[in-house]
Amino acid sequence: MTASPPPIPSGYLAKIAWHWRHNPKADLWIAWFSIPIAYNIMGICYFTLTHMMPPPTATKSQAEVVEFLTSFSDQIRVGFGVMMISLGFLVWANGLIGWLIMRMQVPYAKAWGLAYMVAMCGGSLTGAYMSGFTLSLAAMRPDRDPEYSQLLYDVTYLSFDGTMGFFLFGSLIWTVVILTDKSRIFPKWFGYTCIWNFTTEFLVSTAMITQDGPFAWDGTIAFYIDTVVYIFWQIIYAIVLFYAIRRVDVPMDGFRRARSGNVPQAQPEIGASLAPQAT
Amino acid sequence: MASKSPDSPLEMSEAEAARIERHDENPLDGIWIFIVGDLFIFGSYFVTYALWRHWYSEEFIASQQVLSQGFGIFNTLVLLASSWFVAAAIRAQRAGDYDAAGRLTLLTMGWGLTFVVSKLTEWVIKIREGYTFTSDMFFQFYYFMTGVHILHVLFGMLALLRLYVEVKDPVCRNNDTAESCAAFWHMVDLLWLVIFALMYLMR
Amino acid sequence: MNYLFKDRLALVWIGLTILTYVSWQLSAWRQQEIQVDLAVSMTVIVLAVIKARFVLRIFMEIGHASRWLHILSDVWVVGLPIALLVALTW
Amino acid sequence: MSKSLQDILLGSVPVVGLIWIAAFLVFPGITPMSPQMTAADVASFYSDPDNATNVRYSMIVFNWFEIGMVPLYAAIAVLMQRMSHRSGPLSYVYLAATLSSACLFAAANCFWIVAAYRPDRAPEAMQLLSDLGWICFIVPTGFLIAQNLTVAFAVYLDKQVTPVFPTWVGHFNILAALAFVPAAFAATSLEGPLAWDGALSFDLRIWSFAIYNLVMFLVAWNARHRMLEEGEPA
Repeated sequence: MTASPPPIPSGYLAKIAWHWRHNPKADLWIAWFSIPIAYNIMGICYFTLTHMMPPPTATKSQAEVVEFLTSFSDQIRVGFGVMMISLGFLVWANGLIGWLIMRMQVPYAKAWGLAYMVAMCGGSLTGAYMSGFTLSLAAMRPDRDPEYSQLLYDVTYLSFDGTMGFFLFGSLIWTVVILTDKSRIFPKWFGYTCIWNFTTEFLVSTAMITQDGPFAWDGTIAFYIDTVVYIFWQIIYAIVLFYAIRRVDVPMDGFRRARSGNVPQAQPEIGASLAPQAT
Repeated sequence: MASKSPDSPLEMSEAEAARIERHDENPLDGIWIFIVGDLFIFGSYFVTYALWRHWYSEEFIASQQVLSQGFGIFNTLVLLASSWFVAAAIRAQRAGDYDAAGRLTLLTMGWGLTFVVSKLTEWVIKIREGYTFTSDMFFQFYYFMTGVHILHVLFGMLALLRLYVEVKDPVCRNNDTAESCAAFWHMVDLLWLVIFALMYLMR
Repeated sequence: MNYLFKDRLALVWIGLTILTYVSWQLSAWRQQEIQVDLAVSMTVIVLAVIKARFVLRIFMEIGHASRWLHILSDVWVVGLPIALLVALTW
Repeated sequence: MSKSLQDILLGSVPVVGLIWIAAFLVFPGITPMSPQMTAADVASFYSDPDNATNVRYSMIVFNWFEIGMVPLYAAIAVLMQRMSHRSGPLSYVYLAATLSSACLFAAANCFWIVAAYRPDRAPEAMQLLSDLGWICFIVPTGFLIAQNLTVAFAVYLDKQVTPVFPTWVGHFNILAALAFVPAAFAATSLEGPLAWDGALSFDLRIWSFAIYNLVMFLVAWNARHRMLEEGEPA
């Protein structure tokens, strides 16, 4: 098991194969790669196919809603089909982040991590699944009674905004743990940027009151500024996670110990003391 | 702790060991990135406000008359004073006069509390008069901006509390953390200066 | 409490208060005829930004932060009134 | 602890599975309602007393046992923690992913119950409720796919001398994940194999879910008992 592995080959595919077989953090990297891939697929679907982003105006009359649903029917339904699949991979991102939180030097780190995971997974349930169901249902039968079409239309965009509680708590948990963490898995400044996300989630609430203007669900403040902040934050978060995985001192179980014999900076003797359960 | 092991080559006093265990070298570093970013996010809100104000200027002007400038002036002076006090607290901390620093921080928190109370009173008066979030576009902006700002004030109060704890704790106190906390509070102040101009004074 | 008077802090505070008073008077200047007045608006905004700049430089000591953030804060101070002017005349 | 009590967690799984199958046979879902039915058809389906009764009672049973597969998933998550990346995130991811499928099943259940509760509602409303039920039932496979792929990766990365699950379980999970893909597109068509009563969206999804749970139950049972024999702490 401690046989030293071959050196990293140069070919692109060969490199991936090497990491798959020998990288001690292979499971973490698999989870990390779900972030750029799944978020990009989702973002592209949201912006080009499903018309969730940027959202159409809330002031549409029933006839206009029907017209909207009729003209984009196929796009919406195919887009949400793709979304439904890529959504599952967000769990990986949440699991990875939750797990990294558990590695922090914070009181009750494990509970914080679990809380984060549960909060964020719940968010995808209402925000992405419910809105996907209702809009694709509405687009499936545009000949439905316009009153019900409008109902589904409202449910879609309001439940899409209705995730704010989940993400609010998710980023609040993140803020608190990063700012109290002593191990510096994540840089402190990133903890503050989580406050941006937290605050913008808070501000979406105006979309539930107004139908028109900057605070409606398609408004400058409630949608555009929030989304720009969110996407900016999302990019920072992927980068920060990348470095966090590099930095994190994984507990040395059998798997990682067997593999880290090859990685130059690993220290097997420390690893051994950290893994009493490995046999 | 390696320091507590008897064969450790380093002789460490009890206090030093405690310090290493508890002290986190400036847990608030990097706050500048947050502050500058926040300035720009608020800047985008301000520009949105200006656009809508330009498009619906009659309505905005009419509603603006309803706000009492007295409250605005009072709140501005309170926050300016709080900024002054917390800046003085930092000077005291740098000079090593921790008692004075603690007192000044407490006074700053008093100013902050005054601001919160006065802001809430103003809100209650306006709501009693029938001007709510849904009244018109101006009041949407008014409640939104002041609401976001008061959220920052509350976070700022937490920062001040951290500053106070910092000052009172002889083991962990350090100037960097204190400056970070104070910087957050100054940001709350300077955002209010612009909100005051946009909401109460603009014509 | 003599720390309140160190480093010209009190002076800056008095200056800021005077600026607040001036901008208030400027706004209340023609209280009778309530109408849009771009000149007053911009003056008030510029005064507010000048105050903000004082807070940034003297109270907040943004000069202690890294150079980039320092420059960005100045960009904000100069850019905000310009952006607002553009928005108010769009 | 007595030996029979040790197996209570996993032992509950086949019981719940049988109850699910029984409820499923009672529910007219064994021949799913066609999405092409008009609103009037849907309304008359639910106002038929026989159908309404069947739907009500099977939905009550489903409601009782809708979360009943979770012990199996929890057991698999614990077994995943015995794989060679012991404390890695994959087992947490697996457990989190199971949450969503169960919740959406509950949502579908709720919509059907509401539809059968007052069948004299306006036909358009009946159709809306029925649609919502079906779409919540068929479409949300993303989390199932994530769940399967998580196990697959964990199994592939398990490089112990005697791995917890044999390698074919990894292949099997990938296969199951592929089988769930077409159901995600069930909303795209009202007829054909992709519609929610079609061969790809309905039959393939239901059967692969049933077979998946059966196989994973057997595999988990074996793995656990092998561990108990080897004297690992249970």
